Formats: sequence, structure tokens, C-alpha cells
Amino acid sequence: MYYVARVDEEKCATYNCKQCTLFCPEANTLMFDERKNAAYVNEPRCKGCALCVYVCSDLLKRDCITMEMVTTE
Amino acid sequence: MGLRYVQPAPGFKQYLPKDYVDLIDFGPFGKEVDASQIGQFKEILEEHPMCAGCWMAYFVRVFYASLPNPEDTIVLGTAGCARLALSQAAVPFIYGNYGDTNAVASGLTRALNLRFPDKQKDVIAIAGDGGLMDIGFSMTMHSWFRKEKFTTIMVDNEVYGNTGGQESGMSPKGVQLKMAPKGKKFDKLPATELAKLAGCVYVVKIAPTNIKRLSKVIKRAILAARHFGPTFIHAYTSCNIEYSIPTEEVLRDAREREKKDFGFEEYMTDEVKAFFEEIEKKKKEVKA
Amino acid sequence: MPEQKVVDIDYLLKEAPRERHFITGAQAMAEAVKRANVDMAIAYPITPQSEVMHLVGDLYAQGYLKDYYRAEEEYGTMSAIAGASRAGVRVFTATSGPGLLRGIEAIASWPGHRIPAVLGVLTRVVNAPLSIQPDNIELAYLLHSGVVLLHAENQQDVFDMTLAAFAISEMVDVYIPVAVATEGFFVTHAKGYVEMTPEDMKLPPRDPYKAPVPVTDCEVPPARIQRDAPVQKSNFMSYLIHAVWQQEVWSSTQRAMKYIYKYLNGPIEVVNPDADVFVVASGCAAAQGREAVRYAQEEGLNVGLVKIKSIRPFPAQEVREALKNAKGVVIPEHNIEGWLSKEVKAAIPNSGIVVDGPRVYGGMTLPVELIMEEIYKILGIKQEKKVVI
Amino acid sequence: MATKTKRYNIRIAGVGGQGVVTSAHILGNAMSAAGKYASLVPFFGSEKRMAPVEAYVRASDEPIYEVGEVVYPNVIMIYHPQVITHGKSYTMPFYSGLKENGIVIINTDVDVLTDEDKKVLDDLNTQIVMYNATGLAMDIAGTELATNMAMLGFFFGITKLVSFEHIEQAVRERFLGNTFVASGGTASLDSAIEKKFKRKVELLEKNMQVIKKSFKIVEEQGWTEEKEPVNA
Repeated sequence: MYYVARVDEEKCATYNCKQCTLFCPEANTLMFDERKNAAYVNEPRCKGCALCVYVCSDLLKRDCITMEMVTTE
Repeated sequence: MGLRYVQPAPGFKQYLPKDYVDLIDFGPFGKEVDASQIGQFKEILEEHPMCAGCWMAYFVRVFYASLPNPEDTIVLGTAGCARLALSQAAVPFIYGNYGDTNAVASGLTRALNLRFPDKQKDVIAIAGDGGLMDIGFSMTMHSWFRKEKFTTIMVDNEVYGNTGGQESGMSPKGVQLKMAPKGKKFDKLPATELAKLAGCVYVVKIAPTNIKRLSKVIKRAILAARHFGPTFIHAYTSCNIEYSIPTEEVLRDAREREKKDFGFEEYMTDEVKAFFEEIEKKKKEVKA
Repeated sequence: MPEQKVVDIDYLLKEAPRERHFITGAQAMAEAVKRANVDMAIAYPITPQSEVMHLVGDLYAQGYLKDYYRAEEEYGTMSAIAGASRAGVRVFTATSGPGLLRGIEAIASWPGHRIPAVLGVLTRVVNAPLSIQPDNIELAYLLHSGVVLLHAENQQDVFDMTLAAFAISEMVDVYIPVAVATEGFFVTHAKGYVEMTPEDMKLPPRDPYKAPVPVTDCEVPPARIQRDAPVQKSNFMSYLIHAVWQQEVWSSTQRAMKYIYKYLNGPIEVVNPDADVFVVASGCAAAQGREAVRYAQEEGLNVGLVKIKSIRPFPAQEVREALKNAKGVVIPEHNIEGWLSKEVKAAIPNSGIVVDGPRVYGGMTLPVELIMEEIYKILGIKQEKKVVI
Repeated sequence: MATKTKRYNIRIAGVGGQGVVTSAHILGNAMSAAGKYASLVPFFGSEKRMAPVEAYVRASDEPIYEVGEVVYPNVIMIYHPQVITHGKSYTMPFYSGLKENGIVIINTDVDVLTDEDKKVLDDLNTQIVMYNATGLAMDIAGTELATNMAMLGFFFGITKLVSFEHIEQAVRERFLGNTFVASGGTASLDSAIEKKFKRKVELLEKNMQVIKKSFKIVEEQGWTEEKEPVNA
């Protein structure tokens, strides 16, 4: 069981910001889908640091990302 | 030419892993990518075992996204955290011995110049504070004195992170770490000042808080090294483990340190300045 | 400098005409470098090696080499040699005693990095108290590094072995560094006759793509092993990768043997194969041994010499064969530990016939008289006192 | 059984400034010029004026394999009496290691050997030559710097290893042509030599006269080695 970041894509799509993707320490993990105009997380690669949450919530006050507990199947 | 070696043989592509195919189709090879587009193209850096929230891992990510010529770039690293990520990229990486990056890079750069006098091959040594300013100090300094044409990047986490948190020459004075049980007795080494004195033509001190600026100085350091001599970037890349920074706070920490003692500094010789001005001018002309 | 034409390796090493010169060992090493089509050399001073790299510097000034510089210290030198070699050029450097030890961390990694470099080792005392004289204890440290180690008896050997070293190290089935050692001062600073190939002939250039492990030049995919430190995978991966890789490195050392036969007439030389007593020696101790054989002949004693040219790979089988009828074996050495004696004793079934010594250390000369004393003892000859002690 | 080789293992002891090492080179080169064999061990260390200096040369009709200092010489040449009287020597007494039937040549104007020394040397059947080589150098060449030439003259006069022409060739090579060690400083040295060439030629001439005279002295004194060649 471990934490991963999850993006509320609908909410995220209301902004055009991409800021979280610019601060994720991991490559090819927190991506931006141009068609949806929203960020998304490649969950198996997410290490759960929550930096994106800091950027989205603490700095930008947009609260589109949450940390969630997932289970490997 | 370098681009050729990442291309699979005809008919072979369908058998390759998705990550590799993505790299060919959506990677930065042969294109001019902007690091601030990360998240929208396939990066050459792959998964790596660096800690969650590591600011050094973030630096390495931006670094690889900023290479002006990734298909003709060779990266050198040494013992320490950074190489755990540095080695996981679709760019040739050399892991030598302890603190030897700048000596190996000296030989490598000279030899590449002998073999490919008409081609630009970028050589970049990236090591930590221990590798460059402690164990590899003389090799770092002398590569600069000799005016070797490659870029040196110090990812400074102010500690030996990979060996379990010992004091380094770049740890701040007073900080209590392993092997400094009563606190560090002397100041952080003045790395950028040493670089200037030793003859680096382009020297930057930076905390990675602004991707555009960070990417720009990485590109500049590499371009200046091609033509003029050694270049040096001193980047603050905190160790959230040894300095007990909650992972979600590492950006906040970087911004604080930037205000306190890691304010952006960019030094360049007049020659290098004129070179960049010329490039900017040409860019504007193309746009216009 | 004369225009040098590239000639075939076998031709240069085995057939090319030779002319006799009376030169120092340092000159002999540089003369070999001159004929080896070396791209780049990196130097760092230490007595008694410095003379070699001065001369190689002169070669660079004359245009024989394309690049040359004085490095910061030996670790920097050996690391830069690794960097240059990985980029595909032919490289050379030389060092002595403490310098070798300072550089040995890098040197010991050359075989694993599959670096075909040539290293001159001009021996000198290691350890305190300080001396600059030619004790060869430093070679004991090289024995376990995976490099091919040749030990030259005299100026001629220095020339032949150095030139052959470049050829051997770049053979695809070898592709590891070759060190050519000889005693400092005794050989480097003394003159001897050397039969040399013409200076207008040189080896073919290094072909960086004729290699078991690709060079790092962004023209070909790099070897995976070079990018991934196996330690970051898992313990078992790292055991496994390191083990198979090192196994291959040491097999490469063994595979160098056939080229030692081809270019250096084999790893050993036997003088008077039917002797009762053998002096077994390497480097300039072999010269003392050769002299002892002459002394013994004049006195009517049946003494032979087994000179060991290749220390790594060690010619265990050849030594065993050469000594199979020996009644006694004397192993003179220029070091306190007797590393050669240990190697020989481990190679033969009856190690009891080996006399440990004579040994001189601190870089002192090895008087032939000391070897003779051991021979007299083995043969049960009571020696008359003939000298003032 | 092989025939005995004519072989000389020579230890030269003197003091700094006397040209001990230079004469060792000349000795070796003269052998080489005669198509014979020689090897020498240059002395390395701090060479100060009037401090002990030693050089070692092996000379033979046959190839020489051995290297290193000569510990058991059969020829000892003492360039300065202080080597004996003041113990300016690396080995004490000065004849330590000397083999049977050897030769000892000492530059001195007075008898510097004690009775005890003489007994030891006699027991070893040593040929002892004492002569004021410095005086000879002063008389002929007008400089004590030619002492080493007189000593060389005595050695070659006694042993007849090479001819006068070979010695001249070696001395000429040493004074006029520098082929020994190429290093950074060689180029500047060469031009300096060129400037002083005339003086060098004169010096060479004087040196050769000293050697010629010392050959004559050997004849007159009957020092020529008439015994069995010594065996090293």
C-alpha cells in the first residue's frame, strides 16, 4: 500500500496551468494531456512525495491534486 | 550522427518496449525541446531509484530536458546520489571512480576532439559536493585551470547523502552531521568563487525554483563550454532525508534558501557575453 | 620528424629491419611509443619515471602524438587516460612506486572498464622511509588488478614489450590494459644496446570499433554495463554482473598469452634447460641471474636461468615444465616480500626446492655474488672467502 | 668449461666537482666505441661540492647483463685522498667488497694507506697504484679538473682495454656532442655549448694530453697488467 498523487482532471481542466508537471521530481510521471487540457499521473511511477500537492494547493490554491492510498494488485 | 544509434533496425521497432518506442516517437532527439514543456514529451530520463521528493532528482530531470544536443552528449558521474538518476537516461553515461569526473572528462573531451574535429560532442560532468569539492577537488580545479572545454555541474545537497549523511566541505558551518558530531567547524567552500578564479568562463549559482531560468543556464553552460572553456553550475539540490525536510516542502525550502544564501548569480566573461548576445540577436531576427 | 608509414602489426613486431642503438631504458620506452601510433599521452612527474614522459613530451612537440599534457597527479592522470581511451584513442602514460599506488584505484578499474591502455611502470620504493631507488614491491599491488603485466629485464625488453603492449592490449579478445614494468635507474637511466625498428614505420591506428565493448562516442550505442552501476539493481544482480564481468576480464588476461607467444617469444626464456640448479627471476633480477649463470659456467657448475617475462598472465605451466628436473631453485628479487617466489612456489608441485631469495630491498643492487652463495649452498660447495666484507 | 672473460667491475669514489660521473660515462663510451661492452650506474642524490660521490662501471669483452651498483669490485679508483683519510666514501673502509687480484688506483701525493690497509690489500693480491693525478692534471692541462682524465688514463693504460683513439672518441663525444639524455633543457644547453665550442675544443685537446701522459707514466712505472686477466 502506498500513496500516489491523483489529479481531479475535470477541475484541473478549468485552468490552463501545467505548473505541477514542471515541479515533479520524476520524469515521465506527472504528465499533461493536451486534449483534455489536464494533468494526469502515471501512477506506477509516482513515489508519493506530494510536491505537486504543494504546488497546486499551497502555492496556487487550486486544490486539484490529492494523495491517495493505492494497493498493488 | 548520434541520432542514428537510437533508431531501431527496420522491422524491429514493433518488438521494442513501449518506453523505447515512445522515446523514438515522442522523445527530444533531433528536436529543439523546451524544458518547460516537460510533461508533454517523452523525456530521455527514465525511472530511477532516487528518494521520493528528491530535489536532486528534479534537477537531473530538468537537466536532461535542457540538453541542447542530447544525441551527441556524454554525461559523467561519480559515486553519490546523482548518478542513480544520471545513469538512467538514453544518453551515454560514464561512471568512473571516486571523484574522478573532471579528470575522466578531460581525457574524454580531448580524445573526442581528436577523433571528431568537425563535430560537436558535449561532455558534462555532474557530481555532488563531495565528489567535486572534497575527494575530486584537485581534479575539478585543475580541469578548470587547464581550460578544459566541458561543463561541470555540482548538485549540492550539502551532505554525503549516498553513504548515509556525512559532513561535506559544502555543508553549512555548524550543522551537525555524521562525522561532524559536534557540528561542522568551517564554512561552506566558496565553489563559484573558486571556479571564477580558476578560469571558468561561465559560472552560475542557482536554486532550482524556476525551470525556465534553470534550463537556460544549463543550455548556456553547455554552449559556452563548446567554444570558450570550462563552465560551472553550482545548484542547490537539498537532501530531504538528511536535513529532515518533508517531501512536499522541498520546493518551499529551495525558495527559502534562494532568498537566504542561494540567490541567483550568473557570471560570464566578456567573450561569452558577446557570444550569447549574438545568439539572442539571431533568434530575434528569425522570429521577426 | 620523419613521415611515418603505417605497417602491419606482425610485420613491425616480427619482420621489420632493426638497427642497433646504445640508449637508456627511458629512451627505449619512448622510442617504442614513437613507433606505436599513440594519439595521446598524459604525464605526471615522479622519479625515476619522469624521464620517460619528458621524452614522450618531446615526441608530442615533434608531432608524433596529437595531444599531451601534465596532469594534476596520478589519480587524475589514470582517470583521464581512462576517459581518453573510452573515447577511442590510443593512450600511454607511465609512473613509479608511490605514483602507481596513488593511481592504482583508477588503474585497477581499467580492466573492468575494458580500457586498452599501455602503462609504463618504472619501479621505485614504496613506503617509508623515503627512497627513490628501484625496489619493485609496487608490482605486488598490480598482480591483482587484472592488467597484463610484463616485466622487462633490460633496455631491449623495454622497447620490445612496450611496442608489443600496444598491439596486445587492443586485440579484440584481450582488450585490457598492459603494463610494462622495469626497474627504475638500473634500466631507465642506464644505457644498453637496443635493436630498434625503423622510426619511419608505425603501428596501424587504433580502430575503436574493433572492440568487445563499444567506445563511448555517441556514434554507437554504449554498453549497458557502462551506464548502470549494478549495485543499484539488487544485491544479487550486482553480485552476478560483477562476477561474470570480472571472470571475463581475467579470461582476457589469460587470452593475452597467445599474443605473448606470438610477439615476445613466449612468457619465459630458459637458459641451459638441462641445469641442476635454476635461477628464476624477472625484470633486472633476471639480468643478475644471467650473470650468475655465466659465473657458474666459469666455475664448471650446471646452472640455468628461467626468466619470467609475463607476470600476468603467469606462465604456471611453462614454469612447471622448465623446473621439472631442477634440484634447486634460487629466486632473487628486488623486494622484501618475494612476490615472484610465491607465484613460482604455487606453480610447481615441489615448492620445497625453492630458496626464498636472495632479496634486496630499498632499491639496492642485487649482487650476483649473493645469488652464487645460494647456488653454492644448494650444491653443497664450501665457499672460500674471496672478498673483504 | 668456458674461458675466463676479461671483466672489470669498477667502483670510482671521489668528491663532488671532480667529474666522477663524467669519467664513468667516458669510460663506458670508450668501451662502446671499441665495440666492447660497458654498463654504468649513474649516481643520483644530492651532489654537492666536496661531498662523497661514487660511480660504478662494468667493462668487458663480453655482453654484460648485471645492473646496479658494484658491491664487489675488482677495480677501485679513488679520485681524492679524502675518500680514504676523511672517510668520504659510501663504504668503509674504502676497499670493502674488493675481490682477489684486483687493482686499486689512488690519486694522492702522499702515502695514505695504513699498514693495516696494506696488509689486507696484499692478502688479496691487489695491485696498488698511488700517483698524484691532480698534480699531473695541473702540469699538463693547467686545471685540477682534468684529474679524472689522468685517472682514466691510468686505468686504460694498465688494463689496455681500449686504444687511445677510442678514448679520444669518447672524450670528444662527451665534450662536443651530447647524446646522453634528451630533456627539456637540452636545446638551450646546445646553443650554449656552441658558443663555447672553441673553448671546448681547447679543453678537449688538453684533456687528451693528460691521458697521453698518464699512458706514458704507466709504461715508465711498469704498471701494465701482465698477469692473468682478472675475473669478476
